[in-house]
Amino acid sequence: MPHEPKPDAVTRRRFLTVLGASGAGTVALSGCSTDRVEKLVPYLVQSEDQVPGLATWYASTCTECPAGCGLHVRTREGRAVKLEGNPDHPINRGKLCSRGQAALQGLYNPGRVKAPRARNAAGALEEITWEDAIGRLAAKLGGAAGKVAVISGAGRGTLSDLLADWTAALGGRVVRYQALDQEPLRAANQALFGRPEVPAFDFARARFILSFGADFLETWLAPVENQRGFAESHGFNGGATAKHVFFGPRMSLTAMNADEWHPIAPGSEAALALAIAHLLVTEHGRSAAGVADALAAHTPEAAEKESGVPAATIRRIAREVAEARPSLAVAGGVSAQHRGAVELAAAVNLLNYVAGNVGETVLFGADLDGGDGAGALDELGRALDAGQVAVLLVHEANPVYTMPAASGFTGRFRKAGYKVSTSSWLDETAAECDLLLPNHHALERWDDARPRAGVHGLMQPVMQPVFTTMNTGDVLLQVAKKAGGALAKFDAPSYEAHLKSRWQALAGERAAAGGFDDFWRAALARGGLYGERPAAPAVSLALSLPVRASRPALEGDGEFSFVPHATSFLYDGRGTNKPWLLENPDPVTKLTWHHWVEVHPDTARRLDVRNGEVVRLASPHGAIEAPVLVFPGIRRDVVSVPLGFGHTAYGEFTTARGANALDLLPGPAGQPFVPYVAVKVSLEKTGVFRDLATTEGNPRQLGRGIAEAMPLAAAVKGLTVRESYELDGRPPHEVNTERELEAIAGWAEGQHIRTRRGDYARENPQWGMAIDLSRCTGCSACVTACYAENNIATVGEADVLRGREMTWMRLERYWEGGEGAPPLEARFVPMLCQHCGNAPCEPVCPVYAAYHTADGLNGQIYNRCVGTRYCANNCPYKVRYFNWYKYSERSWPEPLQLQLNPDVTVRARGVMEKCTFCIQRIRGAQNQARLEGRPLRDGEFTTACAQACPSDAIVFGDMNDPGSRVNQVKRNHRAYHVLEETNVRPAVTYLAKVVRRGEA
Amino acid sequence: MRTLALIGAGAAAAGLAAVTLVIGPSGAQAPAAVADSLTAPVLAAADTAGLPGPRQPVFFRHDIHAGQFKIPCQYCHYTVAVSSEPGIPSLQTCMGCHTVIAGTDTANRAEIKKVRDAWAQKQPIAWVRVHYLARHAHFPHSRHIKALGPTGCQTCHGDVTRMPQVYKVNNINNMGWCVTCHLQRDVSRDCAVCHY
Amino acid sequence: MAVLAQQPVITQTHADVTRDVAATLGAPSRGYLLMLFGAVGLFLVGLLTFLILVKDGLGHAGYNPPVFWSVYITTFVFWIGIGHAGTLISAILYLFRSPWRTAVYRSTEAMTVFAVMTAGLFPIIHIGRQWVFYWLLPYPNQRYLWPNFKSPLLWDVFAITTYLTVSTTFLVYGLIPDVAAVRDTVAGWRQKIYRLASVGWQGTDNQWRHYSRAYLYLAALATPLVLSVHSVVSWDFASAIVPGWHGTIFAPYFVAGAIYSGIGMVLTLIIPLRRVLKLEHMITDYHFDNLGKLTLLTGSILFYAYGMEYFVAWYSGNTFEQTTFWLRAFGPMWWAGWTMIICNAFVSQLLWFRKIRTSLTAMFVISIFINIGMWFERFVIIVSSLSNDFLPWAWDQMNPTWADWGILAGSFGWFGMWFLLFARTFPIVAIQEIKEMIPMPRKRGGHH
Amino acid sequence: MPALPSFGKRKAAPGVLAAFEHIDAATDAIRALRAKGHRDLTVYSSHPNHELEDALETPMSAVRLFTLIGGLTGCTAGFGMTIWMNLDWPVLVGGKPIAAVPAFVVIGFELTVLLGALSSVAGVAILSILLRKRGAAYHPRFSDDRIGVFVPASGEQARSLEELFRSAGAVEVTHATA
Repeated sequence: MPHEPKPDAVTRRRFLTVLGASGAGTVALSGCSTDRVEKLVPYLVQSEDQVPGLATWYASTCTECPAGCGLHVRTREGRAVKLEGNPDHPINRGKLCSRGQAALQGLYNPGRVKAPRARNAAGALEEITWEDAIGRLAAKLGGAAGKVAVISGAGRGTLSDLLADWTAALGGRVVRYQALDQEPLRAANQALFGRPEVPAFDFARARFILSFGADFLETWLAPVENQRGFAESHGFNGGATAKHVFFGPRMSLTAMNADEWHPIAPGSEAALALAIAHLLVTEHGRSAAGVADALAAHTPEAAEKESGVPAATIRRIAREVAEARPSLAVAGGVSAQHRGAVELAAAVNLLNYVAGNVGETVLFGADLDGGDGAGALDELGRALDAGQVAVLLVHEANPVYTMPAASGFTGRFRKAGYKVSTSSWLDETAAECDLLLPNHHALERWDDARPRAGVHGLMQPVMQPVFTTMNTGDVLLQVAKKAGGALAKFDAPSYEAHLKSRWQALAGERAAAGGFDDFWRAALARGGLYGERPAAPAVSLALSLPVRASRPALEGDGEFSFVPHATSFLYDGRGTNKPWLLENPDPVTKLTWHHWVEVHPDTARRLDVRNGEVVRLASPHGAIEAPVLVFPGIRRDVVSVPLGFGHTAYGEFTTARGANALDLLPGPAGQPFVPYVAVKVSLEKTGVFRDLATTEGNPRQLGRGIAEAMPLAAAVKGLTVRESYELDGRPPHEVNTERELEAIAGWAEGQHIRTRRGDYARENPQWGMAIDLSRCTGCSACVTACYAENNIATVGEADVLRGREMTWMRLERYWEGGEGAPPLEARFVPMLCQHCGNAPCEPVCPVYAAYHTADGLNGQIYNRCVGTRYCANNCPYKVRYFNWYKYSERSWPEPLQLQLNPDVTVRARGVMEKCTFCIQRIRGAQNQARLEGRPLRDGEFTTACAQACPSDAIVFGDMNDPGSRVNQVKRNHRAYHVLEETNVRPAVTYLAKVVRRGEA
Repeated sequence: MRTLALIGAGAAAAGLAAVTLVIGPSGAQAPAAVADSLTAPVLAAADTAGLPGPRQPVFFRHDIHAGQFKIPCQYCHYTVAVSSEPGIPSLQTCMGCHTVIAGTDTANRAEIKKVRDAWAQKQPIAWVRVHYLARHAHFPHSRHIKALGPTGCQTCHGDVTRMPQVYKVNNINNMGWCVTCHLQRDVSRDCAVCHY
Repeated sequence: MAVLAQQPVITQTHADVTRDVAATLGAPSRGYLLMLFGAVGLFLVGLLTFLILVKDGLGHAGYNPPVFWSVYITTFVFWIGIGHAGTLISAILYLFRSPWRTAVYRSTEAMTVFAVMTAGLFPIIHIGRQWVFYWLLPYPNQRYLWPNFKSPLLWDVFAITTYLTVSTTFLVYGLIPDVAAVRDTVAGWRQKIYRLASVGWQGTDNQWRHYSRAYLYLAALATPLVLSVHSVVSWDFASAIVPGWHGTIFAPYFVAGAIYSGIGMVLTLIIPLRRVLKLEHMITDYHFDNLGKLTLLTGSILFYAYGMEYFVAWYSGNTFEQTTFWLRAFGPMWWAGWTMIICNAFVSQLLWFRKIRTSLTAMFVISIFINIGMWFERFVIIVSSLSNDFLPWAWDQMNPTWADWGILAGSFGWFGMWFLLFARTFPIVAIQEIKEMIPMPRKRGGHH
Repeated sequence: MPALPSFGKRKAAPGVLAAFEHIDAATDAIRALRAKGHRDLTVYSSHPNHELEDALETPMSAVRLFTLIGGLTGCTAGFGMTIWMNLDWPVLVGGKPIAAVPAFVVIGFELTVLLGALSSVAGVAILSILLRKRGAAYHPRFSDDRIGVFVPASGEQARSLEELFRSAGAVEVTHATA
């Protein structure tokens, strides 16, 4: 009955034996085979900070994007098993996005480079020893003085400094290149304020948020920080809330969370921004030192012509902006990065300046990290053409994939004499290289990060390296030792030592009391050093570029403007090798595992294309094929394709995952950034079909009141959902009549008394949850957290097509309006087991596998389940998931299974599974409290989803404890239960979303 | 609130570096009573075949250590009171005493030598597991020790102090056996207390 | 034949009856053997499919959540339904002293037993961990665990085992005197076998006295049983909250449907059987006429039930019910919905005409329609209701796979195999009851 | 005359065995025999026949007792088992009472029918087969179209019985000897 994944591979066995020592075992399957000889291999020497069976937490820093969030890493028996946000960290404050959490699957990724490799005579990459590898690089460097170049995507930190010095010593140069960089913003600020930097944006203080294409909840700057701030200001908290207006041709996740989405023509953002600025000056008396005449031409009427947004609407928005102080306008992101991106950024910051947001919500001096931009890469390209690069080292960057083919970068890259990659994964760039020096994963190495002024994040090895990799820092030092010469000065014994010496300097600056060791230990414990954000310097306007608002021309004569977008999971494509990020449906489209092209329903009707129909998109620079997704959230004259697919290397999970949208795009061509919105494409049918692996059933609520919402006016009055319906003059959706409710109540009470037997007669907590939909942005971080915490299998595209995904917690995205009158609106509702008091799933189970625990949970006993699936049929919320195949054996290929949480049983084939309210955490906390002889404290633990939620929308706790936070939230007037009329008494309460339509 | 470990390297060692050699606690910490080791029967490794329970790589005598010398269980099974896992003593723990104690007769000298060799070669000893609890049942040792007291081990593992070679006294995978005990002590027998 | 059609059997002597029936047990014809091999073949297909399911898991079958039950449960209910005609005809009509049951009840009873035997396999086939199906039985175990008697599935376990046992008993019990009769006509090893099977039956006055009494009681017990079994099966659905399942009408609706489908299958079986076994003078169109009427009755009840389901859905004002039934007729599975309505509600109405009732060809064709229609009725109720229930986001359609068809085919093979073997081994017509209907000769002549 | 399967020891009793073709002939003979005080007749017929029963004045069968007792046992067992098992390990499902009797009605009913039926059949087996009269002679045609009457007798008495049978219209009379 139980399916132990066979411990065949070596790494696997090594772990099992060590785990044996703890007895915890790694993969605990529901089953009862006990007749097997298992070895217990104890530690030779007991380590002081590991207790078998208990988790050890380490602080670290996330390197999945330049934001540099702080991490807490949960390890068990020497394996990292879960990533959570570091509450002390100023950027993410204990929260973490899906990409950050999925870093674990990067660590244990089967596609990693397992040892140094070099290209042999046959042209294949064969494994070599580290000694050999370092020898080879040292030798090459010997003859390459002055002809060395480095492309590094690493965030700023000790390593990047070392790399810079190291390269400089060789007379070479480092190009710091990051795919989704903020070059336009930096350039614009240079032009406007003479400060070539990316300021910090304070969403929490903004009372009105204008986004001109910036997907700040997905990939723009620090999404987690943005989302925290956004939830603060935009989430309903009794009083007035910030309004969010989004301008952009496509409805991104950010636009879905806007109160108003204006599908404007691509490239017309600047015109709107300037028109609003114009109105602020002319009609709302904002000071306009030196800009009045610059703005004079940009009337709302002009903007209407450009963007298609009625002048009246622009006036209204301008008035609302004027009334709300401070406001915040942001621009950028992939979908707004066109040839006029610099002008756009300038226009928007001008608007911020006029609205008086600079210094309020737009804070300079934060010095956010960024690269040198694609321009620098272009320069390097010329050097490559000239054959001036003998040795080219690529570190934490994948330009071969992230630069458009049309930029010709790959060809130039090949011209380098000797190409070296430190990539941990065999990505496209690494595949081009002659020598691979795989770096430790961020969780395996010593390192630090300096994402912004005052924030120093530390990374420490939380476990033994999974493979025979080496910290690039050590590689540099050892190569230096071997090569000598100019490099001789890098004499630190190890990178760890080098890092410490740098931190000694930091300690010196701060005159740390108690000496360096205390300082160092404190820093490790906190995960770094978090100084205050430096006071924003006053900036003065130095308009040094003509304020232009003309729409940049798009190349090609295709019918549709091509507006690619970056998804919050795949980012620039570095997420595509992680099953969690591929199976967890894209928050916007709810598609999994494969790419798509978004087409407006009307357009689709006109062209007679249907969902899943593969079409060919052709631009002057190339062509790709993708299945159609009929998507209401896009302009009729625009098509959109996600970035991050179409990898040609990068491991087994990325293969056969669609095409690369960049193939349609031109290169930077002189500009310091890649223009993502630059072409028009033609669309033609291929007659081929490819089913879309979507998790969406019917995206309409059919008046069933699943994702409820109420207007701000009603919310402020403190009305209930039902009252707000009447206020709107809309009929409330079907619920029981008063008399029915009475009858039910009386009857239920009678029944309840007769359930008080055995364990149910004792005093027990009653676990419950509350979810505030006015804070939920649908980012799906909770879903990833659930996958990580509960050993949820990823079933793969074929089974998702059969609707067999295992998302214990899923985010349902319902559409409201759209056809005509009410504008299109997206509603998110996280749907998980509601742990009903009168659970319909329980009485139908013939073997009590589904039953009600004494502490109010809807228990699911995997090892008792025989798999009749009756419970799933009878579950009105459809949150029960069945193991149709032996997912436990196939969804964690070596060495991914090392991530499995030893506290959670891995479910065998043929059993039903579902959300347990993270019962392993409940039991763990209860055990601890009992050992310490104290009662459980509210908030001392929470579920994985609640812990991860960047907007703090989820609250978990004991409903029997009158003081508990969950109880307070449940008493909120916006509280309601999904499908209340079924009288199943859910333990999960939702708080209705608060919307601000039209006038506010 | 969680306590944060400081030295990542430490974790590393814990993970797989069973190679870092550190001199363990000195023999002084070990109970000194080496006096009448004749009370426990003298058995050679060869005899173990006749004894119940699986034969172990090293003929470790619980009856001598726990019985005759009355070394408390938790001296070796150091995490049993704090964690769900009892903890198998590291070789270092053995050496804590056996750097000093070499054995009294040829039989146990031979066995102790195995331990010392293992230590010298930095090779942990691979014990054969005796008690294997099905992995869909969660058994927090700590709470049971808390409830039954430091000698509560015997409730499930039998009187180990009289076992030259440990064997399974109770079928710990018989759920009924667990339930009976829970019923007698009037503690919860809710399924989800153990199964999740 | 029409002249004779009003009498149960064409007048003949007791001796003829024995001879004719015994004749059916002669050497098998080629046609028979072909059918038997066919049946065994299908059964093997089903067996193979089942083994694959056990090896890899249920994933091969066409389950698309939220459709967690589909073809297997459909076929389960289908066979249970088939199993209702037998007991109805042999028990209920016995109590009503209906003369026309005599000639057909043995075959229908046999059909019942084998249909229920077939149905009994499905609860095991369809569960995720087939090897622990016995956890559904209340047997003492070291875990101190008992099954959940509040679950309709437990009711099923009891209803079906009871039904299987009782109907088997009923069949075997009725066979004893006939086996004895056969025993006295054959010789050699076959006689030895029949002698054992006849457990010393002699037909003494004393034996008949107890036998007839007990038969009456069995009939009296079987009557409520047959009504209860399909009610219980219907509660698998009615006691769940799924829109389209949760209806008080279900028990009578299912029982009527069961009998309807059962008689359909009876016709499908005995029309050819009658020819093959040369029983034309015992199974006459008098019987088909009556079977036809019964079909018409139950078919009309179904017609009413279908209408009532839609009426209630509309009248309740319950949005979930309304959506479900709207989609049942006009949703993605409209074809299945209409197949069921046409085959059951409409086709059965043809039986108002005596001409059709007494035309074997027509009856056979109709019976095929009934079988198809009733399978689809269960398919529609189960699958289309699950496909779109409370939460729109979770809606999905299922599409059957080879694994579904394999098991379906296997079930027909398994059933056919047993029925064919039975028809060759035991009197397919109740000898002693037929004799009971033929007046004994009198020396003084005339009847009293 | 084929031997019948024998349960236990069985010795043929001497007597007269008459075979009748006509029902009224058989009933005449039976009435005459009963008039002459013969009680332990064994009458064979291929099917139950009211005229024979009338002539023999057969009493009501005792099988019904078995049925009743079986049924009652089943009913009690059904409810008893379900309620006890639920209280033995109380598990709360769907907020329903631990011992939810309405849900157990089905079980109670099914067991009533099951045990009722099985015990009736057991009753028949006991009363008519295990306790049947031994040693009476038999002929295969009795299961076909003849009615048989057997009277244990010997010598003179047997001859007079043969007279009686022949005059009543027996088609065949044979003498069984020990």
